[in-house]
Order: sequence, then C-alpha cells, then structure tokens
Amino acid sequence: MITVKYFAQLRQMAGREEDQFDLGAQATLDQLSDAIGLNLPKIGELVRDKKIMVSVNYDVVSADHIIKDGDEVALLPPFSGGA
Amino acid sequence: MITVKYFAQLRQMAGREEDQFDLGAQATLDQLSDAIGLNLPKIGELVRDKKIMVSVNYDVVSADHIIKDGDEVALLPPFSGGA
Amino acid sequence: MSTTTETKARIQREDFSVTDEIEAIKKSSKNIGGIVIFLGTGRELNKGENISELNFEHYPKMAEKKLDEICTKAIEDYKIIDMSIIHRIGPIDIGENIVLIVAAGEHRKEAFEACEWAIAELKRTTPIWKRETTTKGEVWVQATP
Amino acid sequence: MSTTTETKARIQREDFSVTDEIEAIKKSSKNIGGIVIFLGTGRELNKGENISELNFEHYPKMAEKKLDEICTKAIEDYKIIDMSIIHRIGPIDIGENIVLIVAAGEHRKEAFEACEWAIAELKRTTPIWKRETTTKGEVWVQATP
Repeated sequence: MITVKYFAQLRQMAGREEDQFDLGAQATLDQLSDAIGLNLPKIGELVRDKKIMVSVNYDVVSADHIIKDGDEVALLPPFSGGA
Repeated sequence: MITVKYFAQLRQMAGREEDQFDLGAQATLDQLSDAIGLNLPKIGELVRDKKIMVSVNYDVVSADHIIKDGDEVALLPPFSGGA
Repeated sequence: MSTTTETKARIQREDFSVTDEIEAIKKSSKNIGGIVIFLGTGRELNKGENISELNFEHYPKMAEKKLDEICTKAIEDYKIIDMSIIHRIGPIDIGENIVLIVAAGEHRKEAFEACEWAIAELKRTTPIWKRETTTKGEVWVQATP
Repeated sequence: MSTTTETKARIQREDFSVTDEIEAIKKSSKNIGGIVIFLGTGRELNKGENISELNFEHYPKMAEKKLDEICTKAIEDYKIIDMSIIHRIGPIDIGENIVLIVAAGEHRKEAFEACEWAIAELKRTTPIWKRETTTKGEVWVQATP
C-alpha cells in the first residue's frame, strides 16, 4: 500500500488527511495521479500537471521518481513557514 | 580652558585621565599638540603626526579643526568595542 | 515533536524563550564570539489586509528533518560553530514569536551569512503552511520569498 | 548612563536580557515581522592567546551619542521600524554578553542589512576600548574590522 497525505489547501480540498492506494510493487507518479484522480479529480490533475510538489518518504522527488509499495507520499502546496 | 581627555592606552601612557590647557579664545590642533607635548612628548607627537583620532565636543574632527575656549577634546586610540 | 537537548531543530506549539535558546547554544563552545538571531513575529498587516490570527501547520517528521538538514548544512557550509531552529505551529496572535534561528560563530560575518541563508532555505524547503484569518475570512498564504 | 525607555542606545555595566529587549522593541509597532539580532559574546581565544577576562571602557556621552546616531541612521537608511543597542563596560567573563543590537523591520531583508551595518558602524565610530587579560598579561586590543 502507498499512503498519500494531503496538507493545507489540499487537505481542505480532499476533505480528509490521507488516502491509501494499492499500486503493486512499483508505480510511476503518473499512475499515482491517475489513482488519486478517480476520487479527487482536481487534485489528480494538479499532481499530473506538476502544479504541486510531491515528497516520498520525507524528501521532495522529481517527476520521474518510481514509488514503491510501503512508501509515504505527500502532496505539498507551496510552503509559507518562516513568519 | 580646554579640557583634554585621555582614554585606554593613552590614559595609561599619560598616567592620568585629563589635562587642562589655556590656549586663548581659539587654537589649532597643532598648537594643542605642542601644549600636550610639553609634559607628555610621546602623546604630543602622536597627535601631531595624526596617529590617533581627536574628538571635539563628542565628534571626531579633521586636522584643520579650530578648537575654542571651553571645548572638550579627547584623544582616541583605535576603537575595539563590539565584541 | 522532538525536544531532546541533542536535537538542534524543533517544531512546537508553545512559545520559546530567546534567552534560553541563546544560553543553550553558548554551551556548545567557549569560542563563540558572534551570535546572529532571526526572530519572525506575527504582523498585523499583509498586503493591506488586517490579520487577526495566524495558524501554522506542518508535515510531521519531514518538517523536522528539513530543519535538521538546514542546521547541519549551515554549520558545514558557513563554518559556524552551531545553529538551532525552532518553528511554532498552531494558532499565533499578532506580535507573538513564530520562528527562531540562532547562528553562533567565532566571528559575526559567517553567523550573519548562515542565519540569512537558513531562513531563506527554511521558507524554500520546509513543509510548513500559514493560514491567515482576516476580515475577509481564512486564507492559506502563498509562499513569499 | 541612560536607562529611560525613550533611549534606544545604552551603555551599562550589568548584563541585559535579550528577551526583555525584544519585547520592548515589539511594543513600538504591531507591524514588525522580522527581527534580526546581533549578540557579541566574550571568546576564550584571540589570535591563539587564551583570554581569562575582558574589560571594556568607554568615553561617556560620546559613546552614547554615537550609538544613538547609529540607531537613527539605521531606521532612516534601511527603512526599518526600530533599533536598539546595548553595550556593556567593565569586566566581562568568557561566554558573557558584550553587545546587543536589535533591528526590527516589517520584513527580514532590511532588518538583516541594518543589523549588519550597525555592528560594523559601532566598531568604526563608537569610542569603546577592550582590554584582554591573557597569560602574557593585559593588552589593549587593536581594532578589528
């Protein structure tokens, strides 16, 4: 299972904090955005169009990153910490 | 009367904190350094050779400054405040 | 939420004492001569809107990891002696402390550079989000450089 | 020695509280978003010599005047909201606070610039002198940039 966490605006859009997806042993980010888009089409689109950053296991990854079973993925709106 | 204050190394060299000189209504810095040099030749020389900064009434002055009766002059070794 | 003395970076709901954080970092070396501190506080105005409250949320584990990485990289790249970072989350009133970065060096030059780099890097890499409550309602703030 | 709340710059023998100085400057505006602080502390080593004690002396009135001028010019030139400066005199142990500069701005950029300028200007213009006690005896320190 892959855990996908939603934060800030995305959590409000999703109406929940996280989802879980079974995408087999490995999956591309496009496959994950398709899976997210089934229930949350707008968020799926944002991920597919690279409009938001994606982290895997607490590091931001590039678009060609391969996600593995058990990974924790997070969808990250633009940060606004630091005062 | 003109008051001349000595600080830090110069106070130690002079062996006192200040002197007073009667140089009339006005005097040049060269006249003051001559007067200082009578009793403290090494300090007089430092002032004459522009080796140390001189303030008059709490502002640093240039070599052509005219000192007036009642002024407070200070001889200022290189500053080393600020940690 | 890590609050051990070993951890240089913390995320916490409660306020912090700048004096206590300075004294803690002083203990790391007797050769500290210059400490530069950035303290971010809640402003009443943003782009002309009156703000009544701020609220910060973070991505647990990742935010702490990024702050730790900033401390480690600042010490390595700027040759400072030590750095600590605290960022608060939850509701924050106007005037209250939000974020603290303490950069301690032998001399001031590297401490200024490290501190200014660290706050820019925090804004760039650390998953923390600010929600402002204004007269128009609640808004998620877009990143500012 | 001026300690009224009106005076932004002070010279004093006793230690100061960084937290108290921050809270005092916060009162000047609700629009402060970035506070940059420089804190100079007593180092154990200088050019390889072990220091056991520092001792600062100042030229009364002129030193306070120069610090006041630095605060006024920093606010004008860097468009910050407020600045305060404290410098201690007398004997100071290793690790103790020596000088504090607090620069408060709407944003961090101008506060960093003003704070870094102010400590350089203090060293350049303010009649304060440091005497170090080392294993070789007491030495008056030459100015360092």
